[in-house]
Amino acid sequence: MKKLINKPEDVVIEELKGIEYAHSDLVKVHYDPNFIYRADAPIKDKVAIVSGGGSGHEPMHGGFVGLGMLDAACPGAVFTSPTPDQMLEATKQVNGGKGVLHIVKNYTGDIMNFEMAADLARAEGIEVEAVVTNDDVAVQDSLYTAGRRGVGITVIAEKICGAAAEQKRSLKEVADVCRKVNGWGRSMGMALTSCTVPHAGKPTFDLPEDEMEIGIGIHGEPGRTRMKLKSADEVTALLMEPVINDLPYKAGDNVLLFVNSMGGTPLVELYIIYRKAYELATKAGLKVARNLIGPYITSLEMAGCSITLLKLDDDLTKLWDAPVKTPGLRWGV
Amino acid sequence: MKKLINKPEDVVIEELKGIEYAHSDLVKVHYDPNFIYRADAPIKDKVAIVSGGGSGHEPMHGGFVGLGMLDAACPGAVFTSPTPDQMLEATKQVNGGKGVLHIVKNYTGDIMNFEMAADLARAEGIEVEAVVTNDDVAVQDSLYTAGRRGVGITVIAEKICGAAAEQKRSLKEVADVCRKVNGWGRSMGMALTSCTVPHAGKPTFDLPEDEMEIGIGIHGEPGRTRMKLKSADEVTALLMEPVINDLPYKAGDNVLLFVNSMGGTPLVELYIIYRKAYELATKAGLKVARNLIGPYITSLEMAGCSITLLKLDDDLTKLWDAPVKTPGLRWGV
Amino acid sequence: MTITRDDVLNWLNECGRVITENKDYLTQLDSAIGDADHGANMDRGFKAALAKLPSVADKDIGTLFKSVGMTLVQTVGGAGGPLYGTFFMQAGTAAANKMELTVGDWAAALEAALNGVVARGKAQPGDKTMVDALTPALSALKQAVVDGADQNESLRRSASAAEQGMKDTIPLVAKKGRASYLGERSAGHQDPGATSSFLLLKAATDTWTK
Amino acid sequence: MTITRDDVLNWLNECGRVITENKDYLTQLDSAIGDADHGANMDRGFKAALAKLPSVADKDIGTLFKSVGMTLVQTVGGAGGPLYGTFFMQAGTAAANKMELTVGDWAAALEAALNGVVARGKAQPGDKTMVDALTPALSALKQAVVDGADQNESLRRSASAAEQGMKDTIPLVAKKGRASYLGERSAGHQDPGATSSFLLLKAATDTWTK
Ligand SMILES: Nc1ncnc2c1ncn2[C@@H]1O[C@H](COP(=O)(O)OP(=O)(O)O)[C@@H](O)[C@H]1O
Ligand SMILES: Nc1ncnc2c1ncn2[C@@H]1O[C@H](COP(=O)(O)OP(=O)(O)O)[C@@H](O)[C@H]1O
Ligand SMILES: [Mg+2]
Ligand SMILES: [Mg+2]
Ligand SMILES: [Mg+2]
Ligand SMILES: [Mg+2]
Repeated sequence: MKKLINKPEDVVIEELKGIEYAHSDLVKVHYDPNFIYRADAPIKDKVAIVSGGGSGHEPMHGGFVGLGMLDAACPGAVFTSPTPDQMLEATKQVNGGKGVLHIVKNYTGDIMNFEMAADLARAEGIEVEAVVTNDDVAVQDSLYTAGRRGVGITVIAEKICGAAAEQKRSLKEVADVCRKVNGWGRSMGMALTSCTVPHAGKPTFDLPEDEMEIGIGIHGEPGRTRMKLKSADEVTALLMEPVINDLPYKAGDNVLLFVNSMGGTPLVELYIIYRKAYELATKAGLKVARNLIGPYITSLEMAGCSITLLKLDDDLTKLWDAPVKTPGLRWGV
Repeated sequence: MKKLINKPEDVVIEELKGIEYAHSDLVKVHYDPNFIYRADAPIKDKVAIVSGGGSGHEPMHGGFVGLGMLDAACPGAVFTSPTPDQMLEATKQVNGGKGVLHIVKNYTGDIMNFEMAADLARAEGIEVEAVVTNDDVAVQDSLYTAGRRGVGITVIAEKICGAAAEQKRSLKEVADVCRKVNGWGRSMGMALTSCTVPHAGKPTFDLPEDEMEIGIGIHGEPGRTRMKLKSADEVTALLMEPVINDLPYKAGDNVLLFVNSMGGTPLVELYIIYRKAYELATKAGLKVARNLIGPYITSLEMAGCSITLLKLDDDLTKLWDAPVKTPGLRWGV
Repeated sequence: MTITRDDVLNWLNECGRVITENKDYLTQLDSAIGDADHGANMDRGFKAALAKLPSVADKDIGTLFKSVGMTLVQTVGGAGGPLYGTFFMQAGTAAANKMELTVGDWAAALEAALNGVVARGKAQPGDKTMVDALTPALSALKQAVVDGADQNESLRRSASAAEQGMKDTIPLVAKKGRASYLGERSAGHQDPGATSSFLLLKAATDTWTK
Repeated sequence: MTITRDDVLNWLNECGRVITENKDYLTQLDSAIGDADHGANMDRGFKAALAKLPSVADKDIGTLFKSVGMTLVQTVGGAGGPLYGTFFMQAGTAAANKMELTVGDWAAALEAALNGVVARGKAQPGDKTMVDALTPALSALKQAVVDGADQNESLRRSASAAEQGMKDTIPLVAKKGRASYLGERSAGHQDPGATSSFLLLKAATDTWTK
């Protein structure tokens, strides 16, 4: 295992320390239970937004705490959803009296831990709504399974809901925006290499030099299928097709196109992918009105990428454009 | 070779196409010769700043074109400095009548190609100054060698000089700021893995699972020494010590601390490194007043990091804080 | 013959030991069809739970179980945290105020624990989860009590049913938890949570068989 | 016996062929002490230069060389581009208006080319660069002319001096170019630029020896 870490068990705590040193103008770090929160929280009469999940997806979620995005983020151990006490304390810390939205990615662990936290927070008199993201078209959806994973759309939802909250919309309204973004967004990912969970010390899966995994999530879990390596253009088509076809994106729709690195894939390759994705979207009659390109929801050092498409209307476009000032995403301010 | 590319010879051109599609609000792309330039260039009575170098270091330099940073960037083939015609055309395209600053990293190829371009531009009546960055303390400096490489400080210099140019300072003044930044900045890098140049198809060097390279540049070239893998804290000390000691950074100095990923090292590890670097700087009496953390000057997918330290005075601090709006760096606007 | 509070403490300590011993094994199973953290998660949780035990060591068995459950919830995370947390908290409610357990009490506690897991996780037998080890273990235990088997025998039957249930997860296609994302590719691998459940029940049998 | 314009065209085509043939080899040498691009760079440059040649094929040798030099400057990049570009441009100036070259003319052109490379790159013999192949090649050629050797013999001596110069770069510690960053670690490897220089001069000998 080649990583710039000290002991595996210290990864999260040392990362938090680094964030604390680096971004004290934007965020504060609470230890035991661990969470990162806006330096100016709680903000009176603003819906507070709390998210969280396993570590190893940086900059998500800790890097998205700040003006126009999250009020707090709860980091679990690497790839392990955080525990209810983290979300409970974070919720209490940032509640500005207008209720708290929990944005939860659809994983059994995340759902259960956030539910327990929400129950406890409600018991303390805090109004909490939870919205679950589940945009991964690689997963066959069914009433009888865990359903689709929450992946790329989570980043977009956090940005857009953060802007809605800054406008002082109500908890229900912000939650509705979140549900809309999730409903209008779809993603699909692929891996060229596995990643190595620090505690495990070796790659989660072995992938021969000439093969790739299609339909992976963000936890180094293997994908739906393994196949021979293909060109960037072919890979892009493999990801775009199920994404475009899953939702009835109609010719003429404005979309946001998000090309994400799983961590180890450099920007030069993302632009090559973006180029093809843009052309395919355009060919399908979609107008790529906004975009995001970079490592925003990662799986440690995994090489690979994911593509997320979100249909935009005027409201979502304005919320996307609104100012954001976080360690990981920053514009307009 | 596991890369999301099509043909190796199309990497740069397809990347440019992706950038053109993605950032048409900020930049335009000129083909043959290839360069990226500010959508609103030339800007009258502003010194224009042109940089460039081999591709494979993204977001540098193309990602730094825009308000408050570069006016144009010339991408060469992967790890190959661009050709004089690129810099010549870019220089002509962005010249706003107040002269053009070339920021050149100290590599034989870059120097020679930029020199030829500057000569040609001057022959056409454009005032050109060139400043060479050479901040890499890993390289023994000598009158009789190629001297130190230009690495991390180049990113910082481009940001700070861009701000100085926006203030309508003269060519000489902007060039002086660039020389000051270069003179006050030092860097050192290391690699956990090699990278693979697309054309070469295999890793530039082989590095056993338990070894690392210390004192590498940004072109996948081997470093000064190879040694057994060490902990993040030990690696940080190995990088910080020569950086701090090369310049007489004095106790009480304000510094900017830049922890950079070589491409394949994820953010979580950078924060662990930043944590230790911050503590070491603080222990040396330095005040870390500003920072930058992320993949900004990379070597394709190489795992590893570099640390850059820049002494700040009031002027440099204000220039650093000034608005910047580029695909790769954005704040304050 | 009963299960005393000291027996319970011994079991919990044995759980910690067995989990640490099998940490890499559990992670390896979780690498194949999950995210390679089950071993580290469980180990972190049990270490924390055992560290808290001395402060409640003079309390009743229900309190011991609840303390373990609370700590697991706060330190494990992932799916395992709420599920094993609930497991021990529900067992704790069933064993409230008891200073010793008959094998029937233990069956009742295990039933409450399993019901809690199912209520929280909504998994059915056959979904390729810890429920697949716990369900047959509970059935076998109850059947043994009905059959009039002695405590040792009952515990042995329970543990071997858990073992069988664990092994039976191998061919299953996962319907719950992270392995379900793999679809058909989840078949052919043993479920990590069923494995940790078996290890805990086997630890009980090993500790309490006299 | 002289070197005709057609001979020159043949040589330039042979340069392209030899560079393509040795592309991976040059890149491999550049991987060891550089940045793994010398083969691709030279290949891209010569392909472009040869593509332009037809448009000047009826011109004098000086014009041919200058065309190649200009195209190399605009397509190679890196250190190789300006250096080989200068090499051919200076050779072109020396051979201006000539429709054929005596071996003495060729020595003069090579001298002008080498002087151009040194003026641009400031490398001394022993710095582990292309200069280490070019310098002995030129000396040997001039000496052969002084000795009264015939064209074939002169060209052969020149190429084998280049080969020796190339091999002699192996133990050197680089003082110029990218390999210099390696310090002592650059010793033990053959310089890629010296190798490409040898290949070009060998191609001349192979093409022009009748
Ligand atoms: N809904 C569920 N009901 C019961 N058990 C479940 C459920 N989902 C997952 N599990 C169990 O949890 C185990 C995985 O635990 P762990 O690796 O700690 O959590 P995570 O999947 O969040 O990484 C699985 O092997 C499975 O036995
Ligand atoms: N200053 C110099 N003078 C002469 N030749 C040089 C000089 N610097 C480098 N070279 C030659 O250039 C070769 C490398 O060329 P190339 O790989 O194309 O460029 P780069 O080093 O920019 O990647 C070296 O092997 C060396 O022979
Ligand atoms: Mg997990
Ligand atoms: Mg090069
Ligand atoms: Mg797991
Ligand atoms: Mg090279």
